[in-house]
Amino acid sequence: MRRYIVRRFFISVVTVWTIATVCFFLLRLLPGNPFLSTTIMKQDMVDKMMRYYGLDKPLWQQYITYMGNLLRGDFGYSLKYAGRSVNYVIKSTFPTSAQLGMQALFFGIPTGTLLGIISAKRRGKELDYAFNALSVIGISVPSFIIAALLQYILGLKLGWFPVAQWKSFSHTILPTLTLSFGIIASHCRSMRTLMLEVDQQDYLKTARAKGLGETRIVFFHQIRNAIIPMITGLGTEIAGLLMGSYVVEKIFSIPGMGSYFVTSIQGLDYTMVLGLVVFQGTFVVFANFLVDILYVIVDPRIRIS
Amino acid sequence: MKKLRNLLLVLLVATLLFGTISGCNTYSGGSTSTPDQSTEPTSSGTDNENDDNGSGTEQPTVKETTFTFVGDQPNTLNMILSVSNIDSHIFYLTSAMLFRPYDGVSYPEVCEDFTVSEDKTVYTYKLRDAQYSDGTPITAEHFAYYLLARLDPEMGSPMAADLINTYGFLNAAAYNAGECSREDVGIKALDEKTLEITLERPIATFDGKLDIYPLREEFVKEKGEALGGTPDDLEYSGPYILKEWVLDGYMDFVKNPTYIDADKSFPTTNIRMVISSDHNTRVTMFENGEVDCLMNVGNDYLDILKDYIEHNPGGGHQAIQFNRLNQDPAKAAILGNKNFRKALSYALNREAIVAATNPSSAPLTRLVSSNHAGIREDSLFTEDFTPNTVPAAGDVNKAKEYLDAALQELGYSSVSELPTLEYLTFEVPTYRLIAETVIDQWKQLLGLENISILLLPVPQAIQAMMTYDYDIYYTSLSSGDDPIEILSMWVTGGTVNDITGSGRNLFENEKYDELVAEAIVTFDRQKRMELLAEAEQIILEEGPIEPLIVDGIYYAVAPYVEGFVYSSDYYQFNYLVVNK
Amino acid sequence: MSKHLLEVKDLYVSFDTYAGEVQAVRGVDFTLDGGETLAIVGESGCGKSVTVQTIMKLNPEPPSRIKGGSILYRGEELINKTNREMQAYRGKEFSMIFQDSMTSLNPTMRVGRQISEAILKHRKMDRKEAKKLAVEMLAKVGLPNPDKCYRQYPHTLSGGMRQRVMIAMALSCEPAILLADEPTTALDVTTQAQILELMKEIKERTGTSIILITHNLGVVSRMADRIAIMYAGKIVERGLPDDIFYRPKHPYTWGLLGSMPDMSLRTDRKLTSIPGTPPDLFAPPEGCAFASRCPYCMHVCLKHEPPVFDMSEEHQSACWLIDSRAEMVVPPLGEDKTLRVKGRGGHVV
Amino acid sequence: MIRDNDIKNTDFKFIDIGSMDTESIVRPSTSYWPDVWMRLRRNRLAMTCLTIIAVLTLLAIFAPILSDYEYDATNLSKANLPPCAEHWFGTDSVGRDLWTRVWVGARVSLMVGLVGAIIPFVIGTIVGAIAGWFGGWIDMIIMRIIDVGLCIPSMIYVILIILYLGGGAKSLIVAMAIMGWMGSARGFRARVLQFKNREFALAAKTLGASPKRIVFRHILPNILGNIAVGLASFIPSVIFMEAGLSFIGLGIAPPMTSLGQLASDGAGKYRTFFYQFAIPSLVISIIIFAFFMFGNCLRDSLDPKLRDQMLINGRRGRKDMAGKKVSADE
Repeated sequence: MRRYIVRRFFISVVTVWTIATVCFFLLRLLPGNPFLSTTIMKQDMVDKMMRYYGLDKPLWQQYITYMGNLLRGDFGYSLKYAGRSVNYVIKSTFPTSAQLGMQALFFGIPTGTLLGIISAKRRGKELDYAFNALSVIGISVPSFIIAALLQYILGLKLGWFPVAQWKSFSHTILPTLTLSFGIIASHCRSMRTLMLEVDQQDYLKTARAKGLGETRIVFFHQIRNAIIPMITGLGTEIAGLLMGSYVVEKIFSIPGMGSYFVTSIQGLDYTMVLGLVVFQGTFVVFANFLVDILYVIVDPRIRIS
Repeated sequence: MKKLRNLLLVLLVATLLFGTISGCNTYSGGSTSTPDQSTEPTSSGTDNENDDNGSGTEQPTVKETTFTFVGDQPNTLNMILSVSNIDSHIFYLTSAMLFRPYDGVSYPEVCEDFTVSEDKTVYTYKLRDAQYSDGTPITAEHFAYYLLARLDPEMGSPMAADLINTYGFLNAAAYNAGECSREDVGIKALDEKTLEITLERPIATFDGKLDIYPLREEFVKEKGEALGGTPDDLEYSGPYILKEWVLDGYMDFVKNPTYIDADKSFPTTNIRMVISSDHNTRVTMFENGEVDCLMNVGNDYLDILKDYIEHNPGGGHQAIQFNRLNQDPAKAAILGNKNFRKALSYALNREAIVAATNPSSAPLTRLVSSNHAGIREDSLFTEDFTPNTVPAAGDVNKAKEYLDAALQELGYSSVSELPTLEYLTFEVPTYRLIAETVIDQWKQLLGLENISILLLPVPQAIQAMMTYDYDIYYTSLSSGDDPIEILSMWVTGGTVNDITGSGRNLFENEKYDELVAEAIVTFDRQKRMELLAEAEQIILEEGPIEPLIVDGIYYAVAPYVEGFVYSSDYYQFNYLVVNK
Repeated sequence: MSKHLLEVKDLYVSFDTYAGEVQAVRGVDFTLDGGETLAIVGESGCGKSVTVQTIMKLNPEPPSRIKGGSILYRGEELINKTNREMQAYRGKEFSMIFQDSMTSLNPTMRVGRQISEAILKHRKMDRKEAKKLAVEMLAKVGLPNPDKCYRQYPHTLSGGMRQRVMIAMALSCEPAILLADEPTTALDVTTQAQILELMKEIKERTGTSIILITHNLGVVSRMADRIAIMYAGKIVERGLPDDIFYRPKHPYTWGLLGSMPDMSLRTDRKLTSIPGTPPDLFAPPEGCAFASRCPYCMHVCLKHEPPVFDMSEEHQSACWLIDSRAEMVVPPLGEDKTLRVKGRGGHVV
Repeated sequence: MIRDNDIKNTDFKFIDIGSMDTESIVRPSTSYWPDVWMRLRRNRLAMTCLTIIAVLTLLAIFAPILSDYEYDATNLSKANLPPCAEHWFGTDSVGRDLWTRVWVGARVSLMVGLVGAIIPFVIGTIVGAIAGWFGGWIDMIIMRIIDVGLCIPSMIYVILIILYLGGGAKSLIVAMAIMGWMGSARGFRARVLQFKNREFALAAKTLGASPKRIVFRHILPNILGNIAVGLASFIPSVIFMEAGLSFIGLGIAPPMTSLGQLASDGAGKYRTFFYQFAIPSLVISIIIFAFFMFGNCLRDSLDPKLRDQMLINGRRGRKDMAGKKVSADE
């Protein structure tokens, strides 16, 4: 177990380093530079700024200085917004995105799993049809449409929840609903499939032969075995959600990290993009790492080969 | 082994819990200090009002009022590297100024008075006593450093060229090129209270009222790269102190008692700028009364807020630029052909296009836009002089004539023989809509089939433009404060004409250059305007660009707000009162 | 009050599948008394597992359907009991052992806990006592150091050990009847013998009656007090071991006996096999189900189902050969076999 | 009870066993794929989805041709008209007929969806098979490449592609290919691993079959079912991705448009001109819904174990076995 953890840890670190390197050089392939804007269009103005930020040095030298700072955990300063350090941006926007992501996860996953179980148990009856249709709708409607509809109906027309901004818990409800719509849908579908697969296993028949109650059989035997494959996708899903979603943050104007991913790439803000990508990369890689550990804990059959 | 597993389990649960706990107070900072529903008359923000950092004097109990509005988040508050007027909106609130412009007129603030030499090249300013929020007095050295820092080649400020062109301080260009030291530049602090500015040559349009800010060199050195990043990386000498800045969330300002004219102006004690990138969210907040003013109302929502919105015309100019220096000789010939340009321009019904694609803007058929002063201070340049140019509604028959003339000159028998031209523009929704409409109008009216559209993010689009790697480019130029600023862009070697400074000009016309050069040094207003009008007529005829649209902005103000003045450069809340 | 512990009368069970109705059990009758072992023998697919599982109502209701008949346990009718009511019986009155112990144990739950689970449900004990009893049961079934075994996961145990766990689990609540559905088929011969010995020993000790389902006559000869031969959803012959092994009346029984390897036989004798395969119960044939494979098939066998003839109080068989009008047949069981029988004079039940 | 007199003595004559056909198989046995198709045809929900897809595809192909408006013909005098007799879906802010634009957009979305799903799917399948089958360091490297690839924001690829290939549908498809293959490779590898050490694969190996043969002749047919289902669910997710890109502003180059582009343009207008938002959103959601639902039904009819459970929903299953009772089970 320990040897596996150390090996996996090493692989994760290498992966994050590769992500940073690939992204660093990939960005430089994009023509143009972060300083070009409608007000700065003169070449010598741009060259001066390049020199100030050290972008005129040879690429490999920039790479080494960047990697040096990265090891110290310093993501450097944004090129487009002078004075705004990437660390500061992450520190102030990540908690918001994380909270929204967490709320969506804690609401979405249990609900989705529960619906999946119910629709598997009530197989073929109306409830099963209903949840099935709901889960397929949940996946097939793009999130900006769901967001707009929720905002229009629940926010504006009925006025139950504030339409936008991020001021109190009631402000988080509509964005959380939008995000968790997709989560509920996908988890309901996959849980239903898994429950049906486990349904045909023999140990359920043994459990019934022991005279156990139906609820006990479902919870202790069926769900416990069905939930295991669900864990694999959890890592990337959690990591993805915590990084914030551009769509929800734009429509509900939430000061999250999602929008920074898009605007920084469109604006070629090298340090910002790299900082966000490395931060997300680390999160994803270690989320997967934790998920593998969780896998071992939950499923005794998996001995680390 | 079992112990290890339990440890891991605990670790995992901890990270999950930590995620939620650390997350759940992200907005607590926000909600405590802001009145949720600002329907309450006074700001009941729990933060105690008078804990201004460092001010010794006991603040007189003034009526607590809060002004909440939706504005654009500044790119940076680093005065040296700041580029766009979005940032100057904030500097206007946080920093004192030599001359503070309000509603189109510059009033002296830190400057008591100033004298000008006969040859109008030396300007000497006397300063009043003013101080930063931490008590240190503002000296002439600070104002001098503000200008010198922006010219300093090491500080990487992109605005150096702009300063040199507009004001032409003595040896400024040389200093910026690193050929001389700071002392030689015509910006000196003779003593604590006097500032002397020397120009290389007299400039007619410079009235001496510099709207510059004080900047302390040791503060800049101390902050280094972090300058202007967060509220505590900023000097406060202006009417307000930036108390809190949540990225993409809001900016809270509180009145600065140590400001020089604190008692005379800026009556509102608290200002909250809400940042929201989605127009629909902004409008809904305005309707719910959560905000008192929207600095920019989206085109789709104009009729929803029709009884609150007002229009401000002074935005940037959008024009179609033809690349005469195209690598492909055939295309260069076409794009350089005057009749072809005129055909394309006359075919467009600017009024209809603006009404459909961007109602907050206005049709533009000339280079000088409507809000520039004309012969007299109060008359408009556009009213004094009307060049003969394309009618706003377009003229299809003339367009066809021009086209036939162009085809004839270029030796093509029909439109379909023309090579495919690429229309390059920014990846902005309104620009995309305009591009699609313009292309289709040319197709319908002129039969011009083969034009393709290339949408690129801003940096890539400008990079392509700067390397002359385009055919038709939908450009956006700043409209400046004076006709001379716009026309001097197109002088041979001008900032836009010869974009890379490599000597390749899109538009070379000696007559035009002479007229503009002469206008710059002509102090007689009437004469200067006539020269400029003549120059504008020339470029409208021969120029490589066809003006299309002048950007405008609709802003919305709640009825209970008085003394609101809109400015595209500054948040002029000097006499703004919120009596809700 | 019927004197039998368990009485199954005229049981009909069928499955609704996409292709139509499969009549798995077509009228089965048998009885079971206290402390007695009844062996049900038959090829796979003859409905023996379905019968036994129907006693405990383990077949999920929608596909399977009890069309008729009655199951009396201590005189009490079980047919129309609901699932919830049956839960009280399962594990307590009857318990079951399955064939493949690998898939019949919950892979993510410790073995001991799966046993104490049943104990907690049926017997008024707290957790600690249940654990103690579970460990005791593991010891009783002969598992080495039961304490350690209590905390093991199923996949860490061998086939034989897992089967012992199943038995421990089944007997933990001292059920009246143990239903063993081919308990030893998946095991190798040596483990098989140990398990059978264990079951026999437990039967003597606790007096539990056992219904043993198998397709292996060798297992039956050692364990069974009474034997029932099933074919295509019906019992074609039943009786005491001596009746079946020495005086079989049904050609199918002859076939089964013929195909059983026997140490005592000379090696040159060829084993007889029964040609063909059991009929698909999707469309059961009209007459005798075995007719298509029976070497002594007569016209009547194709048209009418053979009634049950009583050879003796315990020994019955359903085959037209026993009818007086049929020709007398010598069972093909080889000269040296002492099973020479002359069938004659049975009367129609 | 059988009365004695029914049976005549002659009935007791032996019949020669040879003449009997003992081996007749009674149940209608069908080979795998026709069986799947037979069940799918009976599943009414699957058929409705197929018809929806067919109708939408036909509309996407023929509606713009039959319509008397060009998709990019602006008519500034008739801007923002609500759906009326002349313009069935109304007009957009510059007077273009939305009926034509929606169906031209559907054409693009479907094309990008179909082609943009098949290419990465095929690449993913091959790479997944290689990674799954050979395992060891090949597998490790491929998986790490995918880990890295998925972490790089897809926007960078898209901008790069738009720059070097222009903004047309072609570059969108290439973008989808780059972003898509990694996901399907990972999924497919898991499938291959699942089947790799199953008995029949080992048996084939013992008979000396080459790895390629085992993967493509033994494992692939088994996984073909999952592949079909995976593809049916991958197409809508590609349409999804294209809508997302349009929302960020990296959608298809103008003047062409796609459903995603129309919907995201409309998103800003849902308060003023709701129809400009509602109609494209509805159409794109229906297309994605139809594909996903079809994927579901396909998965049901492929899984043999599910075949018998199809009728779990009620006693009268046998009589009306044709689709009515069959639910869209997993």
